[in-house]
Amino acid sequence: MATNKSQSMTYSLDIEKIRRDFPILRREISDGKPLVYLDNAATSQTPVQVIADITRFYRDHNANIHRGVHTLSIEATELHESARRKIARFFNAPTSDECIFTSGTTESINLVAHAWGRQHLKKGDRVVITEIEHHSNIVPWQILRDEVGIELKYIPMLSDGTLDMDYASDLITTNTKLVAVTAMSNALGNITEISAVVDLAKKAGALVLLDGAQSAPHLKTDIQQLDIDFFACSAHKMLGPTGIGLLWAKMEHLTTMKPLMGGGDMILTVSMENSTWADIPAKFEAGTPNIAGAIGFGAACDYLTNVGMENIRNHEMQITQYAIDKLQRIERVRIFGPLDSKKRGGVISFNIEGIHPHDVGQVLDSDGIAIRTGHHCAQPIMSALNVPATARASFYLYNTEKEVDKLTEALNTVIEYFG
Amino acid sequence: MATNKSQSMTYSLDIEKIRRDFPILRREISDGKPLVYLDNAATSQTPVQVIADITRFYRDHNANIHRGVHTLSIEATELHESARRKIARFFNAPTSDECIFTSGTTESINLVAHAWGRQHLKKGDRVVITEIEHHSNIVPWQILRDEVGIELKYIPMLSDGTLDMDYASDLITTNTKLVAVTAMSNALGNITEISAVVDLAKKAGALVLLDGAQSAPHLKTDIQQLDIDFFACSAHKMLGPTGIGLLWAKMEHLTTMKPLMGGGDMILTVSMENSTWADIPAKFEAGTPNIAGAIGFGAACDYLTNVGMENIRNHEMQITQYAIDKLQRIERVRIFGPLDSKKRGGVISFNIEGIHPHDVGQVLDSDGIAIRTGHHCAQPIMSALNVPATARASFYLYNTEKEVDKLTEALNTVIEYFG
Amino acid sequence: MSGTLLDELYKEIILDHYRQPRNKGELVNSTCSANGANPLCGDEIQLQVTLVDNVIEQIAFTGAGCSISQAASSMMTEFVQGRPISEALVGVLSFQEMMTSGVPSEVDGFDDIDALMGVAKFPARVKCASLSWKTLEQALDGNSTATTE
Amino acid sequence: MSGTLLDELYKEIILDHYRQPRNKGELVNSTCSANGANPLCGDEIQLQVTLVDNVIEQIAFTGAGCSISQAASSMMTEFVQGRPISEALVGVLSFQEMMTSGVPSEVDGFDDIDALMGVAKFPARVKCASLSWKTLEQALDGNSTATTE
Ligand SMILES: Cc1ncc(COP(=O)(O)O)c(C=O)c1O
Ligand SMILES: Cc1ncc(COP(=O)(O)O)c(C=O)c1O
Repeated sequence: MATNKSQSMTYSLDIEKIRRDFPILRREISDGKPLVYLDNAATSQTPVQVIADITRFYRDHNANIHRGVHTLSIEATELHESARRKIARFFNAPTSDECIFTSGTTESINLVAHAWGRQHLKKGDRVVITEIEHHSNIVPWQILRDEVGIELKYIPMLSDGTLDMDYASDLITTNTKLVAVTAMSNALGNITEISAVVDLAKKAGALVLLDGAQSAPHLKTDIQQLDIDFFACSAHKMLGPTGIGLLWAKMEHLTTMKPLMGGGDMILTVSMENSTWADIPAKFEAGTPNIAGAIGFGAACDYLTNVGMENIRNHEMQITQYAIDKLQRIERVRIFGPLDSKKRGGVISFNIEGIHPHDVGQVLDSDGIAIRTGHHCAQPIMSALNVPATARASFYLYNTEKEVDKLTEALNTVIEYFG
Repeated sequence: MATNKSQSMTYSLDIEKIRRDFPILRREISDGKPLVYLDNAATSQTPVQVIADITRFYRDHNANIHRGVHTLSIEATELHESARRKIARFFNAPTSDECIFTSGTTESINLVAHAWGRQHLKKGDRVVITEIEHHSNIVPWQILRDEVGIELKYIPMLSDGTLDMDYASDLITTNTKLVAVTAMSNALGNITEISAVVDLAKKAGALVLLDGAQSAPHLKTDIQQLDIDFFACSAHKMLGPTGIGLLWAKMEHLTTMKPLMGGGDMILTVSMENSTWADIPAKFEAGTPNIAGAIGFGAACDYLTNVGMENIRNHEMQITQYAIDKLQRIERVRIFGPLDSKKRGGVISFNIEGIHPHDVGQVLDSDGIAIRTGHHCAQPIMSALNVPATARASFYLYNTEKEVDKLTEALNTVIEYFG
Repeated sequence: MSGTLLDELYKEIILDHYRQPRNKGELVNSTCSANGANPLCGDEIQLQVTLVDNVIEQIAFTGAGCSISQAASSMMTEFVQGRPISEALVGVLSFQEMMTSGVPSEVDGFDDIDALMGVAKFPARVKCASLSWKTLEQALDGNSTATTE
Repeated sequence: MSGTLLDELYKEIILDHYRQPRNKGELVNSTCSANGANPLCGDEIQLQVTLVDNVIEQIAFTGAGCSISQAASSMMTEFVQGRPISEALVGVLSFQEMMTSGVPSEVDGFDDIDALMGVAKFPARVKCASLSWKTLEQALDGNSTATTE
């Protein structure tokens, strides 16, 4: 008890209290094993506060937004727009008008590729991404390459998954128009040195897109301080609902971007001959939006702010270091990425020599432990590491060291089982 | 009492029982006026069954889908895919693989314009739409016209809002590649004679896209029987959640369509050089989908099936005819669209001579009555009717004749108030 | 129909301007003009101004719209008529502020106009009340169209 | 670690094939071959077949993957070795059906293979178990690649 207490003193988080906010953590898997959820890099769990705000919308305020004179419509509009303001504040965006709701990171990046890329990039222009990107930040640029003829170049990764910045400075030439990079790798967990990338890009006159899908949930993000041009993230990885995400972009870029979709709410006037676009952000939000989703996203930002992003980061560093240390003590385990928890988020990719990750994940599941196995939508990393797949455990604010103990115990059983 | 009873006997719906499923209908507006929700063409209300399925997902099964070996991920995948099967069954699609989840009708139509249109349409090809379309089925084609140089032609409406089919048969020439038409007007409520349009299109060798945003919630839809090529609708108008909709398309079209978005889940392999697409429907569903939304959409289909689409249609015809008859008795009221409830859904657009719809809507709201006022995202209709805007009351399965009485009473007060 | 809140919006003086709009009509010798539209609700205004030595000698409007937009147009023209451009532009700003804050303005001559302060409680109607002021700004700026969105 | 359900997946006979795969290696004189991949989990198989008079005289595989895909490959090769193409294709179909139904097959010689019937309860693993069969089908069809997705 004494050790437990002193241990929890080093955090400023009351994990037990936090866990009570997440009903799914009381679930049992197969025959009565309590759920140990270590798949947070894929999606995070949802606190009652977020679920309640979504439910309350449907029970009390549901209406289509904009242009309604009736009470419900005005309430729904206000809830939707106040969510936008919450999200702008959470990321310290200069104005909430620059915050475009999308269905998630994938749509956000595709929107930039379509609406900004097709407008501003021509044959021979260079777009630089990295070898550690998620497929969502690779495929849209490959499509653009094949259609427009841009040059697509990859900053390579070093053996620990960090970026080869020497190589990068050669790649980011003056014909480079955009550098699109993840703030944190979902496959390995390493944190990008964003300021170094931004410096190189600025010197070359290139814009910077930051894929914040993995960083937004775990690291405090200050868009103005980062000095970037585009920022993308998904609510479902940061305690929010599925189907909603953010594209933030500087107003000067949004002004020159053509809308990707046409329809209701994004126009000012429509005649049979012609249409004129509405103001930003409406111009990029055609059709009835995911109203409940936006409200849930705002509620998730509130929850994270209340807990405190620094507290979350400290907790995750501590638990990640604890996990790395324990995993290293298991003989056949190989950990990918940097071993210093300061250089990574709460994501640990690993393999057990001679046992396929699929089998590892399967046996862990029978103990109630949820990890992800596979290529994590980052096949270029798998090629670079020369492995077909990895097992990945990823943590969040509600995970405990006791859960890490369960993981390592179970891994020992896996090794016994498959020999 | 006796009349009440015999009246409710003519429906096969137990409206009072249905109303208990919709918690928002117990809400009060401003100072204690019970909500009379007559804005169903904008969005429908959400029954507890749908809310509960969404909540249950977040409380018990939340995980990212596909590729997960752990229990939650397998459960979430199964819930997501079983929703797809429910929706396919609801619309009698030949196979659920042809059902693509989108964020709503607007995205569905834009997806066809981008992914099919850009692939198959060239300068001079004709796309025929109608003057009664929602902006979502106008603007995407205007964008395509401006980019590709297609010819965009409109089937005009007659004075009662029905389509001029003689004119249509001249418009749908052999260089017409697509006829995109709404199954029911959201502004006037008239029901399109789809089979006549399909016949003309087939004769010309054109494909048919049906905008089912308004018809799907209210009329039984049998995709196979309609003999169309594309079908679009939104869950939020048919008792489901916001942020989710359907694009159904024939497999032969889906096969030739390029994906609009690149990212996770829509690829089979990604290397730095190239990517290969996954199978359909995954190819069109990049990124983490709106999992809770899809589940809620499936639950809404279940709810509608349980009540019975024929019962809903009968109820709506009855209440609409009742409303038309009562409204006609108010001297200065002008009703737009056909006066026969068989030719229209439960949507009534009207104006009071000399009083602006905005003022009508405002005064009604102070009595708890929610109607919509404005151009209803259908400006070409407003131009054709030569009105700047209309007031619109729209009904659904939970509305009662007593609510219609409240509407007409309140309209009389409006007339007194503004004189 | 419930009183209180609704009566705050439709004050008697507003309905009066709506029923008997001042300065409605066309000018023969205007020196500048602008058209304004609020396409989402269908409000429209055509504004004509006769400027003499930077003073609004005459002003008139035509158009159609809801009671709020009509009454606001009538009140606006009454206020600016005979005032120098500089005072008219103070009116534009003060009106904007009143729509945001819901607090009556201190501006001299805003007496009737202050009755519109209740509109601030009805976000969907703020555009209706603001249209004529925005159009005035455009006319004085030498532009010819204004939209509120 | 809980037994029951997991032991249904990893039956002793499966682990045996996984640890001592039969027919693993390369053929010198193959008449047809195919590569299979399950990119999402990283399973890979290279399959070589020597056909003589429409009979599978010899078969061998290399590759890497999880225990299920490895064991399934081993069992598949053991089953088809020495059988005519027609019987091998019946095997392909029967295996597919077993994966859908979860019911053991009636096919003669499926004894070991029937142990894989538990896989049907683990939807994420069905692709692992099916890869070698799909690749066999491709090889016999004269194609050179197979993917399961
Ligand atoms: C006929 C019609 N088409 C399309 C739409 C657009 O639907 P959504 O806003 O859900 O994308 C609507 C919604 O108002 C509609 O009524
Ligand atoms: C780094 C990174 N980028 C992008 C994405 C895509 O996010 P979504 O699937 O929510 O669109 C992910 C999600 O796995 C990610 O980890």
